[in-house]
Amino acid sequence: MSGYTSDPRIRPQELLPWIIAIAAFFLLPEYLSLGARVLVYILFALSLDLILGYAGIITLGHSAFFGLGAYTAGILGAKYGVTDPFLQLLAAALAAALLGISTGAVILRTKALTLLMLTLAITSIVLEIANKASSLTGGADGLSGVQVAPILGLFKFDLFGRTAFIYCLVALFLGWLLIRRLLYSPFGAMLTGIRENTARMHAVGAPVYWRLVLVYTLSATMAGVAGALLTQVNQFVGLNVLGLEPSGDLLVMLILGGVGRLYGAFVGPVVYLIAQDYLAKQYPEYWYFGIGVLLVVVVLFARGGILGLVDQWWQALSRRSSSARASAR
Amino acid sequence: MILYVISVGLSVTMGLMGFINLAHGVFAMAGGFILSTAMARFGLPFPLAVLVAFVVVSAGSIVLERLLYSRLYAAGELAQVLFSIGLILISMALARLVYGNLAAPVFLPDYLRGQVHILGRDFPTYRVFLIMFSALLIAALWFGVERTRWGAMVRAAVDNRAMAQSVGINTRQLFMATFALGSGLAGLGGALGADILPVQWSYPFEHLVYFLIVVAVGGLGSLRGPFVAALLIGVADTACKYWIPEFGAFLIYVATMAILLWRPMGLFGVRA
Amino acid sequence: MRTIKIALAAALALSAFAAAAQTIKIGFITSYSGLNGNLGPYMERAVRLYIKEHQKELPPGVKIELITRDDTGPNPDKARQLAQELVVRDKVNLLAGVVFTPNALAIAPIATEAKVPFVIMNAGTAVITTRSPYIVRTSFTLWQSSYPLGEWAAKKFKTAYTLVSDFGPGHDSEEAFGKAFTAGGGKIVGAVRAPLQNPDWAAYMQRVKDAKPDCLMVFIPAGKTATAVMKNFADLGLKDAGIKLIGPGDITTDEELPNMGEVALGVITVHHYSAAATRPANKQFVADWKKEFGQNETPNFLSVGSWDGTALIFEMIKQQKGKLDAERSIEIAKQWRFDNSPRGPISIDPETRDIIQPEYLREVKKEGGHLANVEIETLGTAVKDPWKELQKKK
Amino acid sequence: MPDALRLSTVRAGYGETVILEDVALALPERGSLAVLGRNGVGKTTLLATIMGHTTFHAGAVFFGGRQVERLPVYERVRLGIGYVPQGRDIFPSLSVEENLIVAARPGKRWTLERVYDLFPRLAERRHHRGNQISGGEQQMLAIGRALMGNPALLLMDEPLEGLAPIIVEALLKSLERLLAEDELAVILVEQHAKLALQVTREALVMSRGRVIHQGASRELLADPERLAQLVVAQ
Amino acid sequence: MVASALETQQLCKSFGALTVADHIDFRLAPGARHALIGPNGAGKTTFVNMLTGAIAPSSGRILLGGEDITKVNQAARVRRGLGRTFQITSLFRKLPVLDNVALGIAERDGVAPRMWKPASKHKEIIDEAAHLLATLGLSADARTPVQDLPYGRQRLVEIAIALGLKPGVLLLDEPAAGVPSQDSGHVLDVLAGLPPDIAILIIEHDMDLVFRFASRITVLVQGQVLVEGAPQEIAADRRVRDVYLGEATHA
Repeated sequence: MSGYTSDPRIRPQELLPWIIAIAAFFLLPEYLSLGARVLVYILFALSLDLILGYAGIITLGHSAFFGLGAYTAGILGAKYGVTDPFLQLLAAALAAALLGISTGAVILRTKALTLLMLTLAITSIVLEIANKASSLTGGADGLSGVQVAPILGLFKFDLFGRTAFIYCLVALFLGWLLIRRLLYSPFGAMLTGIRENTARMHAVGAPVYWRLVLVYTLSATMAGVAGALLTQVNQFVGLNVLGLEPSGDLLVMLILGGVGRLYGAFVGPVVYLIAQDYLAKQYPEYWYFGIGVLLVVVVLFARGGILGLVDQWWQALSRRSSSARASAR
Repeated sequence: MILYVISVGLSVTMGLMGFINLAHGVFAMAGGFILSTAMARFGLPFPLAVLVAFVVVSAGSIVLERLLYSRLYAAGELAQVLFSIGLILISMALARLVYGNLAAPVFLPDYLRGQVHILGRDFPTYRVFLIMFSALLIAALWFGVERTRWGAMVRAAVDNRAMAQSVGINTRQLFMATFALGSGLAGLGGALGADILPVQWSYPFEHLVYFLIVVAVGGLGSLRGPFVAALLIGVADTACKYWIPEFGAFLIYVATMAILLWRPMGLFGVRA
Repeated sequence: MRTIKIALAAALALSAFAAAAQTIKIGFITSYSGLNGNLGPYMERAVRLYIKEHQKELPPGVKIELITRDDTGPNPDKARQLAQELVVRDKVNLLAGVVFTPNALAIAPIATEAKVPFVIMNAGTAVITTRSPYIVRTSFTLWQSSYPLGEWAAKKFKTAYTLVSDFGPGHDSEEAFGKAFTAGGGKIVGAVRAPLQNPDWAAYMQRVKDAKPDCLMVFIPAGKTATAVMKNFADLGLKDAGIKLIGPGDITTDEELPNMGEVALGVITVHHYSAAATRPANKQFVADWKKEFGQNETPNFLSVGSWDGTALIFEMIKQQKGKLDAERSIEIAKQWRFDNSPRGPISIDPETRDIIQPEYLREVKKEGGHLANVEIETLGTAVKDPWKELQKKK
Repeated sequence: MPDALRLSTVRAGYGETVILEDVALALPERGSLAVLGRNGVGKTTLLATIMGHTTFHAGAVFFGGRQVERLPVYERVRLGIGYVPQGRDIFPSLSVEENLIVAARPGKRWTLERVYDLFPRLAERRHHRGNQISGGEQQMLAIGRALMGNPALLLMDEPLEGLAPIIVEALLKSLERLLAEDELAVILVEQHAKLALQVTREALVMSRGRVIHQGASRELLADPERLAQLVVAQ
Repeated sequence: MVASALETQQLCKSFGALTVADHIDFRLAPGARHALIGPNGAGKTTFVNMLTGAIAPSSGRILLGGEDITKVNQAARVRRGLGRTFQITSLFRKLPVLDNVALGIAERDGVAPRMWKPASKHKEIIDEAAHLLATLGLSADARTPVQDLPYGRQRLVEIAIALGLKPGVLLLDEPAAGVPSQDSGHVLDVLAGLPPDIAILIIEHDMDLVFRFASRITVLVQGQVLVEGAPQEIAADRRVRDVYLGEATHA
């Protein structure tokens, strides 16, 4: 929990994901393209966690920003010869931010199912636009031939996904730093306040609605960057980055990992995508059965997601050890 | 039009019970498969098979309700969403395992095929039948909900659950029955609609958005809301596809957005 | 940079080594799950069936290992990741499969970069084969069926209406048919693109009915959507109004015919394959299929594309005695002729690496109590992709 | 004659929060009890606990000789407890008549006709929706609804709250008639202490979740100073 | 004449047929210690909600420091110096006490939208919050999550948050409701120690507390002002007594 009384210093266990990622780079060189994909989704999930977990905005339309970012980068690289990866990222971020602020300002006065449907409608409309504007987006065939110049003029995206992995890892690391910083700032504390007790935030004079629009825009920007990363890694954009499915998948990943705990956004995509990848290789026609069971089990037995469960165990463990200590005395 | 019958069922469960049941399409799919099996394997006539679909799906839903759903009434909406998505995935895999890849074949009896001549134009018989049937169903539901003691009890339970208990209503049992009815309606819709919306294992996911739109636009906690919404969206969608087919796919979403921004609680929504 | 180059070289060396070990690894990517997950199995079964029946023809000691992967539908980034893994981790000698065009397009650069031949067994957008010199297609292009359909229709009908799904293949089909139909003197009186996920077709059918064309050309993705279209076509009385329903063979896929029922009778399509074709090779193919997978199962055009694709792979292996070299494999493909395909004699166009095949005019008729696409005329015995031909003329 | 209702050492509240502490009371059949006390002392919680709407921590509740504290709410209603909640809680989307019908339980004494006879205003308004009638009418409806269940015990939570004097008058008359004619025990929670004392036989004063006084209503009514001290200034 | 700190003119509110505020004229003087009492259903909560902007009046005006704020939204009223506590504790339950207070102070200071420097490095906010907690005797609980505090202390946090906003006018909605008797004295001490320049309106049932704290009392009955006056006057007023004991309605 972030706030005025929490220590913003990075705790040792927070380095764990990065150690694992770097270890994976050296130990599992064959899985790097899956790894890069996972990293992109973690960033995407982080952006969702910011609004869902910290500001309490429920959405099925986050893919609108992801997809817009992906297409912005893709169109620049394929049609306009803007091949610099950082320029592409920047443009994607801007485009997503613009969409975020304009849609957020309209829909954030609503709540629950209504908000869910509005976000869904928006991403569906964006999807239809992408499909219709096939001269720009390639329509359902996808946008191929996206040119991405070597990063810093040095590192070309290679077949093994090494560059992609490191590139995504660095992007994710920066995104994580940023979000972490944000969450520990007064702004983050304020967000927690809104989620915990919106009425109370009104009563201390916070312009809640505008703050929500702001955080929604920030989150959209980040999702846009994640989308652009996916484009750059694949040098291809397909319509599947938009619409209900990616939004739903993302939501599932995040809830699976644990909402509103920062690292839920790390655990969820890792578990989901790796489970999917593994199951799909074993049972290509029925793998989603396993995912379904996983979801139901999580809902019934681990309400706070996987990290919630870990927390419970941890607490039970420390209770037992403290009571053991107490009885020893 | 068949979406309406299915969605009315959803508005019963979701609206009355406040459970975000994304897995509603599962029951519709089950209805379609049961119909197909009843007709193909057991040679039941169409009307009987439809009835069987309704009954079996209702009964099955009670089991699910007791085992799973009832544990989640008090859970947050996120948990409900996640749970019902899980259920969708499981049911899709099972349906595929049992019924294979193809859509369930459904053949209408001859008397429902062809066209009827009304006011100098031809209309497909089955569609006319469906519209009439839905209208009858709605009328029956409306009567049931607005004019019977059972309906009054359901509405009372929706209005104020604690108070409903305080006048001696067993809300748990009532909700179970309501859930069964809602699911049964979905099964009925799936069965009746199988000719138009082919029933295949991917069904619950494919049509999810439509169900949600109908319920959201209609408004939670209302029975006529989803009906009106389904009609409105259905007619508008059809008209739009007829007049300006280039924008066919946009319309439904644009309309949804417009209505929800105009009336955030839906057309007839009562619950905040 | 240097390390990467070294790694790349090492990987290539490894893949060469793998070939020497006499096990040919085929990375097979198709769609098993998602909304179109029913399509993948039609492809995989054909591949497995071919391997099973022809295993003994392989050079001694050579074995084939089929590594299957699920791309979950039109999901190019997933497809690309899988292809990448297949190449890098599993060190496959060949890539194959793919239902959807975007997935094929996303994999193309990998085939190029890794120098791995990529046999496309379904995805039918014309442009695909131009995206990598390592791509060979054994399926079809939509132009191949829709263009001759247009030519044929122009001789029979004066006006036509087109209704296609609003995505790449739909656009291809609409354009190909339109070009041929108008070139032949016909007139397109209306063209509609419907959303890919469209539950109800009544509105479109009413629109068509009101336009009173002589024929309606439809292209929608294979599967149950086609059934819905047929039913709507009949329900709204277009059939009775004398409008002829025509289209590329995708709309009357063999396995869906039983579901369509009577409403499909009389539908005219042009396609390269019908399970009902009476060629001996096809009869054998269908009989083997039923024997292997059950009497109610029928192969379809996805199956035949995969069957022939596997035949091509066998040819590559046989000619190189189990040691596959990418460049050589492609050369072999370019020279490949296969007279014994279930769809009739086919070959690969050495210029485009795309398939050359016969196209048949078929009508849905009842045969022995079952509906079938009965071939009534051969429109061309060696049809090249008309799109590429037109591009050349420009 | 057994007590209609008996509570012994009841501890209850909402969730972990305990509001009632060690509450005991006994009410004979056809008895009437006024529960007095300032806002927030646990009067409403007491009624809610008898109904089963609270978290029951300890103690026992006997109704008609049966132990009921673990029974679900609707079972208690079926055994014969009627509830007129604070704020009336009329079902807004039901008509006046439907509000009565949903509560109907088999029994000889109370029917639609008799309720309409007791509250003629409701008969006039029978087809209006629950949210379309005035506060006083809602209060009548809430009482009528409780009676439709043919209760042996009626719990009334501030039935006079927010009503115009003339309606209070009418309601009190009905209430007195009810107590005189019907075989009914009543617990009346009321802020208007004197009114409550006038219509009841016994009274109980609560403070901070405990019973601080119990006795005959008449005695308290006769001792305004003690009443003021107990109820107002406590 | 000094402008009133808070004033209502002919304030009305009705829900359908039910009128819950009936032309209320009310004036809160600067620095006042004013109490609003009345039986249940008298419309006190509605009145407070109109003052804070949670609900809109049907007609009439509300003035804060002489300015019309009838149309100003809740948050903006707070920024103009109208603080409040809630009748039912409304806190950030999972957050530590210090954060509860600091969130408000940060809003007041305009620090809240800052995104970079960690919240815990904003010493000025934390110091102010800590100081405030110290004056209310809450220092020991600063790092305890609110939900782990006894209810009486939670009520103090409620007050602390409002004070952190440095309001010119403070509405205390039943500050002692639900506080066990042994702690209510402490609440009273805190109230007595509030800065004299803040105008305070207290809504309370605990007559003890009202009579000890307020220098002026308004009695609200059925949406109307029944009487207003000094505590002795109110105590002596027969009508007030009757309202509470149940005779007024017979009159």
